[in-house]
Amino acid sequence: MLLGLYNYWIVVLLMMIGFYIVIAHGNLIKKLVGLTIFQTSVFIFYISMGNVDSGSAPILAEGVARYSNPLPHVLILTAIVVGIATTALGLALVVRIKESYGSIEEDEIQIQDQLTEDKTSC
Amino acid sequence: MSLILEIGSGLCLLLGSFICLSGGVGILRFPDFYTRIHAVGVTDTLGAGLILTGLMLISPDGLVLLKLIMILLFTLFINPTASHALAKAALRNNLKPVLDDSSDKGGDKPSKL
Amino acid sequence: MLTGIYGLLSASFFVVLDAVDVAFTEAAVGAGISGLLMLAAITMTGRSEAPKRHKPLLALLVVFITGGMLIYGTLDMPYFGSFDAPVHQHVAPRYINDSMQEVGVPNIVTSVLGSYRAFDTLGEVAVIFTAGIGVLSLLSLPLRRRSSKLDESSSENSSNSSQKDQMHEQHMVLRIVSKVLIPFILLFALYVQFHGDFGPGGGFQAGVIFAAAIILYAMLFGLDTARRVFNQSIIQLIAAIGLLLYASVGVVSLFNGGNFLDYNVLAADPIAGQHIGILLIELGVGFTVTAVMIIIFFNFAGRREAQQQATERNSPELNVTQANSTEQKGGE
Amino acid sequence: MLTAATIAILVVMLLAIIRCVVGPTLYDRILAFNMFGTKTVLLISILGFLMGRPEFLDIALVYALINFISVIGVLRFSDSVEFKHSLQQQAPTKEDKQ
Repeated sequence: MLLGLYNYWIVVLLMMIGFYIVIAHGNLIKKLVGLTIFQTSVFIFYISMGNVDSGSAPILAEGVARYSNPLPHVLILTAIVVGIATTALGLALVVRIKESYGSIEEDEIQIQDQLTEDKTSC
Repeated sequence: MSLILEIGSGLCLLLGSFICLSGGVGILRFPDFYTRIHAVGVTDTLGAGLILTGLMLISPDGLVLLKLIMILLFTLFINPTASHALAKAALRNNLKPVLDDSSDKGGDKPSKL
Repeated sequence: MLTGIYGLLSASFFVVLDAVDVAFTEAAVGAGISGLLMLAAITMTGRSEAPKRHKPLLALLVVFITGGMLIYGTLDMPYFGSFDAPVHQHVAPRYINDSMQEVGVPNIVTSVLGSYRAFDTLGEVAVIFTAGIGVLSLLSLPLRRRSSKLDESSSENSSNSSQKDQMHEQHMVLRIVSKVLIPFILLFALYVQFHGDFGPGGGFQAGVIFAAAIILYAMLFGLDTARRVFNQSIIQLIAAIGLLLYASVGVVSLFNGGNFLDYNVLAADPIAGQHIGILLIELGVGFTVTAVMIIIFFNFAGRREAQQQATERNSPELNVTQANSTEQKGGE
Repeated sequence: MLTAATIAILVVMLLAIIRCVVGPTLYDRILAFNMFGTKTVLLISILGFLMGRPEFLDIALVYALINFISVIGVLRFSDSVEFKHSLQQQAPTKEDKQ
């Protein structure tokens, strides 16, 4: 009976992959990729919750008795487009960081920040 | 009539699947990029064409048929173009084809990376 | 690189799970634009990653603990595809059973998106618009510097431009096929936009497809040509107009005595009013999404082109700052 | 028959993914990606027939178009200096492996 929960396991697996990439990699673009994967896992979570056995796509048609839940679809539909827009914003930030710091590694940026702080405090 | 159509579509689907499969094996087994592009070319045009034709034969109404024809047309347009562009870009960036020098080594198995 | 495949794969997921509209969006967004943006950013920031300095063990531990707890939590969740899960008990039956009488649109997703949850969608469009403005303010090149750069490059970097022309020449087959294809893509986007009431589709998807066609044009014919065809300030105006159109539909319904975004009062017949309202707001959504996607892509590509020109001009002279950055690049 | 075709296409998609992950050069990856996209188009159209909802064909059509755009995009961006540089770096290691 536990196998009936496999959709959640896939979601958790994907989510953890994304999470791992976010916390373990120093490269900012890699972090954004991780965030995207995390995001998709949430999408799949919603959509799989909205699914109904032997249900059909939520477009009214003759002779179809049972439909999937349309509400998660609506939420995720907008979330995908919003997600790409926000990802683009993040990428734009990364590009600017690269231009001003010359690097997109978290550690190097922190070191540079430390240096400038020391200089100003002296 | 409908029986003939169904048999025809089944045949087309089977043949298309077979060609797709052989292309899939080809993309994995062929030794270098330019031979792989050949495998993909076969799969993408003939296989896809056959499968879509098979679907067309059992399509319920006109709009579906029209959409299938559109998909087929686009695939036939797009895939050769993409392959062409890819091969050209690869050639321009000095990707050398593996020439037939493995034969004098005594028919080695193609190196699979 | 694999993001494209990832997008395709997750879209197939959604198809299997009956979420046609979502698969549609994911197909257009995940496979096309998101991968392109990632690539553009990667080419701008350098491809290689620094070797790891600390062990990933701690991160792995955290991830495993969190994952284990999440899986433990799912044990109480309803089974996959079960009909009596709590999600399906509250508003969904109303949407499924009554939306045909109340809204008169066969595609339930569109009716929920455009009518029942229109306020929510307005917020989403505003977020997209804001993100577009953010990208614009972060990445748009200062105008006068760009113009001077253009003058310099046109006078001095003639070799560069000839090289570019050569590249366009080499892609001749591509260009001609695309010339044939682009009108079809635009037409298909319009079909998606206006067929959204009856099949999968709507403003979000149509906007992304429309933008993808224009991005294809910009990629093949050069950014400057595309900029000349699609004037940037007009595109920014369109982004704002889309959002305004959406909001003003709500205001008009307020004036007509209904609630904000209550379309029943837009026409004498409530169903006709709903149709007009959904059509208008989908149009607004389509405008905004198209314009914002184009803005994002143009800015990324423009920034990238400027960067490339700068490196090409500076690399022989070994300018101090550029040399620094390239050294760091090599060091990574 | 439709099921058989679905399974065949799924297998081919798997093979394409393997090539995409393994692929020694960038172009192999793009090629595998292109093939994967075409197979997805086919898969979705067949699934539409299998489930009796031919509305799915719209999605397949979008895929066919978007796939082209993304392949062209990857090619266009791979023309940049950075990628060529990394390709040249990759090439000797490939030889070593062989």
